[in-house]
Amino acid sequence: MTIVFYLSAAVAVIATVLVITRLNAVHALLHLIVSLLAIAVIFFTLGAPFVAALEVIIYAGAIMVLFVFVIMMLNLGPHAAEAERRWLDPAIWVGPGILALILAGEVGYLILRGAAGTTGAAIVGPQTVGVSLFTTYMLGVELASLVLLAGLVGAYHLGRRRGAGEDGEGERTNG
Amino acid sequence: MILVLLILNLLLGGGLAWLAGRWSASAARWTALVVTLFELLFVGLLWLRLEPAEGSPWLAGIVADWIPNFSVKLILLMDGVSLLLITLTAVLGVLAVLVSWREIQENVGFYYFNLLCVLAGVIGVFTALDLFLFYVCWELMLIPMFLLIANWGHAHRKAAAIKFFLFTQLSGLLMLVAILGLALTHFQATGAITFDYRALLGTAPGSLWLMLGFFVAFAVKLPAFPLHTWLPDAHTEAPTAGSLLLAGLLLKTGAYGLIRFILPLFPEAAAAFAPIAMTLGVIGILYGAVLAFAQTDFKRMVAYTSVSHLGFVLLAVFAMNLLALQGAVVQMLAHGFSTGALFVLAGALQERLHTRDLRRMGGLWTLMPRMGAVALFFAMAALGLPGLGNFVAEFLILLGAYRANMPLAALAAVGLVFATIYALWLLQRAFYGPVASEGAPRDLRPRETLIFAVMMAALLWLGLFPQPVLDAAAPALHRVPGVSLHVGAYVRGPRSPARVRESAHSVARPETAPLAEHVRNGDGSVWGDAKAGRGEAPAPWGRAGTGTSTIDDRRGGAR
Amino acid sequence: MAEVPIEHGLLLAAVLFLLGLIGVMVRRNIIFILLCLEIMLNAAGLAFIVAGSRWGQPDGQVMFLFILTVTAAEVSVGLALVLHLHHRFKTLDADAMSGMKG
Amino acid sequence: MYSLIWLVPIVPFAGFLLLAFAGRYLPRRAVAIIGPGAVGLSAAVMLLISGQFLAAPPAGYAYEQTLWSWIATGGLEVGFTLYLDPLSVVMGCVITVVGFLIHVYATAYMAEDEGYSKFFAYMNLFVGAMLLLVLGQNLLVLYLGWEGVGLCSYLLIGFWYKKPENGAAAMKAFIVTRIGDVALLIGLFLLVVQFGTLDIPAILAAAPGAWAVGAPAAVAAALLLLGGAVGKSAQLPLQTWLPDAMAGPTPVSALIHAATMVTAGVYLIARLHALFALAPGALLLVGIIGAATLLLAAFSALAQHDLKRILAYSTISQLGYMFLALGVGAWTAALFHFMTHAFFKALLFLGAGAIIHSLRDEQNIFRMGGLRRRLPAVYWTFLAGALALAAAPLITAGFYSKDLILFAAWVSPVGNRWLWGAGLLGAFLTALYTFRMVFLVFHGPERTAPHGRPGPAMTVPLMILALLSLLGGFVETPADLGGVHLFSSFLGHALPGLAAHGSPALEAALQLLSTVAVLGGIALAYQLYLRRREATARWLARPAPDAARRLLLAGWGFDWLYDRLFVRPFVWLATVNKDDSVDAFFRGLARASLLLHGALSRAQTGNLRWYAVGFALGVMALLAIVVFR
Repeated sequence: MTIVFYLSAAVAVIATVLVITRLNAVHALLHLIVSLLAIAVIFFTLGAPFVAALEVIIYAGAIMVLFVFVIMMLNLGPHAAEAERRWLDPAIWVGPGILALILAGEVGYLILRGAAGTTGAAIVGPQTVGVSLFTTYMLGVELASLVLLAGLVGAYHLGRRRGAGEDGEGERTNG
Repeated sequence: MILVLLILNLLLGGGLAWLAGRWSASAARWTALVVTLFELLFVGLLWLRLEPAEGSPWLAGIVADWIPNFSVKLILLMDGVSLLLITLTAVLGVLAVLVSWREIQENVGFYYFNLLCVLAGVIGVFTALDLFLFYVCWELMLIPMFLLIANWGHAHRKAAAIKFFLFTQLSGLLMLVAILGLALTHFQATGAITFDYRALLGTAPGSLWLMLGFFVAFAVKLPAFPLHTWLPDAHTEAPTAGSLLLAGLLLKTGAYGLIRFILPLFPEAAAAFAPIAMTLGVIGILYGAVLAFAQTDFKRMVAYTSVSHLGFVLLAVFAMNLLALQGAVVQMLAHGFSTGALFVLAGALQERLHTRDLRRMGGLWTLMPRMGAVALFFAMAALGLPGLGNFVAEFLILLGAYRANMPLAALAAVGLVFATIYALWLLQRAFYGPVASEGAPRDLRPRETLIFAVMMAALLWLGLFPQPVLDAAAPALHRVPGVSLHVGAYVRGPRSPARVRESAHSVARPETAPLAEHVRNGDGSVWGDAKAGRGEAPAPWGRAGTGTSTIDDRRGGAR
Repeated sequence: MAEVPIEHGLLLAAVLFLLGLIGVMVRRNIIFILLCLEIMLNAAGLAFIVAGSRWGQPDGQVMFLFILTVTAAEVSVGLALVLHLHHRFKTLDADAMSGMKG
Repeated sequence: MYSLIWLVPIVPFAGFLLLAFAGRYLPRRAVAIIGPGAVGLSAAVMLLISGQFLAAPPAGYAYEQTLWSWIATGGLEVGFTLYLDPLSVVMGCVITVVGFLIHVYATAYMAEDEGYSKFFAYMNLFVGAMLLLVLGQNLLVLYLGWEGVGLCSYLLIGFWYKKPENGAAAMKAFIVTRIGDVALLIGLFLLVVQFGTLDIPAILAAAPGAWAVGAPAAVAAALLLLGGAVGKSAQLPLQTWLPDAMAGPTPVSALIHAATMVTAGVYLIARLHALFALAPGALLLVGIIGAATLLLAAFSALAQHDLKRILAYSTISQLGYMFLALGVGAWTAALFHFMTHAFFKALLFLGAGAIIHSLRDEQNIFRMGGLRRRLPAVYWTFLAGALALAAAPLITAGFYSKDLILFAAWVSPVGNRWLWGAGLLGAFLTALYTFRMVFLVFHGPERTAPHGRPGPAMTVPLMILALLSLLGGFVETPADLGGVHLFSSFLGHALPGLAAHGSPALEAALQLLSTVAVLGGIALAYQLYLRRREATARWLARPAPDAARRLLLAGWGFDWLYDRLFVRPFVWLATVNKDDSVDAFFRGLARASLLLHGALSRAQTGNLRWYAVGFALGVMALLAIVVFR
């Protein structure tokens, strides 16, 4: 099982690197799904089957589908990929890369200095999680529901169409 | 109770004037006038019903709980110095209402509301002896003043108002920090939180930093030399009544604070700081006078004379002897009238000539002889002509300062020459010479004549019969610790045996009594504030370290 | 069960997080920025799961659930904003939308 | 009777108040009655009181009246107290009597001026203040009067305020005297701190016990008081204001700048003689200042062409004589000269005023001439005054007073030959410039025709003053000329007499010398300005004498020097710093925060990715703190 962890980790990292370097949004999305699936496997190996399932269902399923919808609605054509190529000048990677390296060094130092022990001591199943969720974290759950409600209302408000003329114009430009 | 009445009268009267202003402008004016006249009446009653309790400097007062959770109390107490300043406030309040009669035509009700709020805040400052309440009143007078300048001022009023606000507000915050620091020190020493002035006496007599917190706030208000620069702008842009209140009252709160708080709360730190403060005072005297000479704007010039005159007060407070403090009190009153009158004069000239630029004036005596005579009178007051109030003040201050520090007093006396120069230069440019402006401006109106007559009478009275003022202030000033009472190194002359008797104690006994004493109000009821008494709180001396124990020894010895 | 050192799990989370951060800093397309944010949030969730797994407690998973809800809400609002902005600016370039500069 | 003393200063004050508030609405005739009337009433009361003082002097030759307690605090008690002793009696009588005569004169002189009531209001205020000065029992009341007369001097010099140069002269007078006043004030502080009181009798009584002769404190006190006296009495180095003060109306020059106010310094030193007696160094300085001033001013008077300026320099010079007398300890001689000087100098100024009046404001003596026949009354009175000023022997008051001073300078233990020599040279110069003036104005050909003759309101005071100038000296004559000592024995109750006495032979010899000097001066003036006038003018036109003449005309260049040394630096300093350099700091603070605001607001680009970078940098920094702590 340990080997599965490291394999999945390698897949996740490679897929993620591909996500941030793709020019086409749909390609990037597909790589992200691969990455999320790999992480779901990792969750499973770490003894968290419940969240592994959620990762696949909600993340890779629902949320990514939402992205797909939006990308399709925006109807991005080949000129979008062309624009991406123009924007992604190789020089632009240098600064963030250095920054990320420094951060990685710091975080790595902190992680390697302090922690100890191994993972995957036991499987923590959905039942345990559910009990914890609806007893200890009851208030958190309620708040999360509120957040979701707010997200719903906000998304509805923002996504509401404000008249056909404006909308049609937008489509013509994109098409 | 009457002190609460004094403040409430102004606050409620201000609200009433605001309401009346919605109906008609003149209703607001008359309301404000009636309110201030009532205030004057109350103050008159206060003078008549003075019944000082035995051994207590407090003439009237009230002590009540306000915010018990933080031991904040409503303590309003009045001693002789407060009484004199409250009287000044009441008189100038009436005059300020009269001065604004024609000048203010917009939003009259709200204007008078602000005016009366300033007065209420000033009276609060002059009486509040809970430091927290004092701070509240300090802010209460600041904000309406800011509004007065920002709304009814001249061309650059916004910038001037903001400058005024920033200076006073920042320094006020420093004072708040110092107040909290003082209360904390007291808490660490005794375990009790209190903001009661009387309890905090002797808490940190040597704390230079806490003293500086207070000092900066008062020095800005005063204004003392390097912190004076808000004053010319604020004065120049404020409406006439604003300048009158600013010069007559708000600056006095700084001087009052020095006498009321710095010296009694921090006698040792003040003594250590005295050479610097006196030097600042002298620099202020000379610097203000030189700058006043250079100005071309009438109001700006008068503002710098204020800097010069209040430098005398700073010098006096830190000279730390009775003569100088008496002089400071008289100077506060006399400056309120003389400089206030010059501002009113500037306002009257601006109304007639539509300019404050001295270069565009000239020969006004020919056009307005009565106004010329008035200007002459107040210019003479400003240069300290004997027979007028400013002379008595400056004489006593310089005499006291001479005892404390001879070279500084001599330098300060040079300020009198400079004062002569700017005062005469003002007359020369504005009133003498050939007529420079066209048109025939009207001479003083009856209303203006009344205003100036009151101020002239007050100055003459202060100059020729200052004794009631000195007597009223004396009991309070006697209690300022560290203040030496006597004037000369030795006394001779058979003329006054009383003098010899007095000279036996050349240094005032620092008062511990006011802490434990009872406060009596007008109708004879007695409040005791036993917790505040140091007699029942012996702890502070034990813990406060060597610095305080020496002063304790000294007090014991003097007793 | 995979008995890996906890450091390795956390390092993986860190690497993913930083990759997401690089993406946010580099990409100009808002959709990509949103995708990278997803990566970062997911990496944070991973760190929680790793830690929860170390102690065999459900709390890490609970936290992941909360992150999940937040992500869901964020994505819905974010994507609605993307649509809105695309209508408004006719582009997805984040640099073009600098109306709030000081 | 003595209890009426408060009326003496109060009546002029009442006149001032009446004229100041109601003068505008009163007819001129009423003003002409109220103004001189108030002073006249005051003079009458003063004379009555003086009569009683002579007849039945109060105990100890001093009377005090406390009107009210002025300031009493911190061990200092100052009453509003009046004090009557021989010194104040003499001063008070001279002030009120001469003041009254000048007031009467002014009713005619100022008749056509628009500020008629204002003029008399100021004049009454002046007389009141001057009386307070001399009647004050303590130094604070004295100081009140001292500043009060300074104010009136300022107001009256600038009386014709529409001409800016008059205002400037008034300012100059006030400011220069105020410099002296500040020294006096500091001297007061020193006395208070030393003695705990400002009462003059108490100080005089206490000083010899407290201070040894020559004690530093005594010298310091004397020098500070001298500073005040020098300013008020226009002595070196503060003499520059007096010639300019002639911008005022002529009665003002007569009353304030000749007869009364400028002698306040003499009064002050005489009043506090005990302090000066304790400070021999300061006393010597008084004598030197007097001698130097009298010579410098006399030379300057020689070169003036403005009639009033000649008299002004002559006043400075005569005040120098008084200081010389004080400097040698001859207090009585100084007071005697003060009295005679008040008579003859007031007379000369009033006579000059009459001339100027009839010549329609012509003041240049070189455009006058031959007025002897056209204005006989003025001529004869003026001549009496001129003789008194020149100290013509035997018949004039000036001779007796000046002779007393010269004699004292020779014989006094603190006097010396140099001071006497200066006085003698001064006497010669005085005679020279006085008769230069007389010959140029009244003799020779007529240059400007006078308009009308002065009326009785002007000539009667002139005649009275002429009589006083001639006869006023007989109250005190030298031993060889009758030996009358009325004046000095009266003042002896207040001022100690001169210790030394010379032999009658010495006295006669000194008188002879001064007589020669005076007559020589008059004869030289006759030669130079009447007989050989053209030759003198030609000689004066040569470069060297002309340069000297211009230096003297400008009063030895003191104005120029002070302008460079004090006035310009002060004005420069003030102008440079007009916008308050301290405020520059606060303005800089405001500008700095604006700059910071600009920088920070530029950091807010509105660019999402930059914010992310900033976020990353922040995390990096925080982590770095954790890592490297």
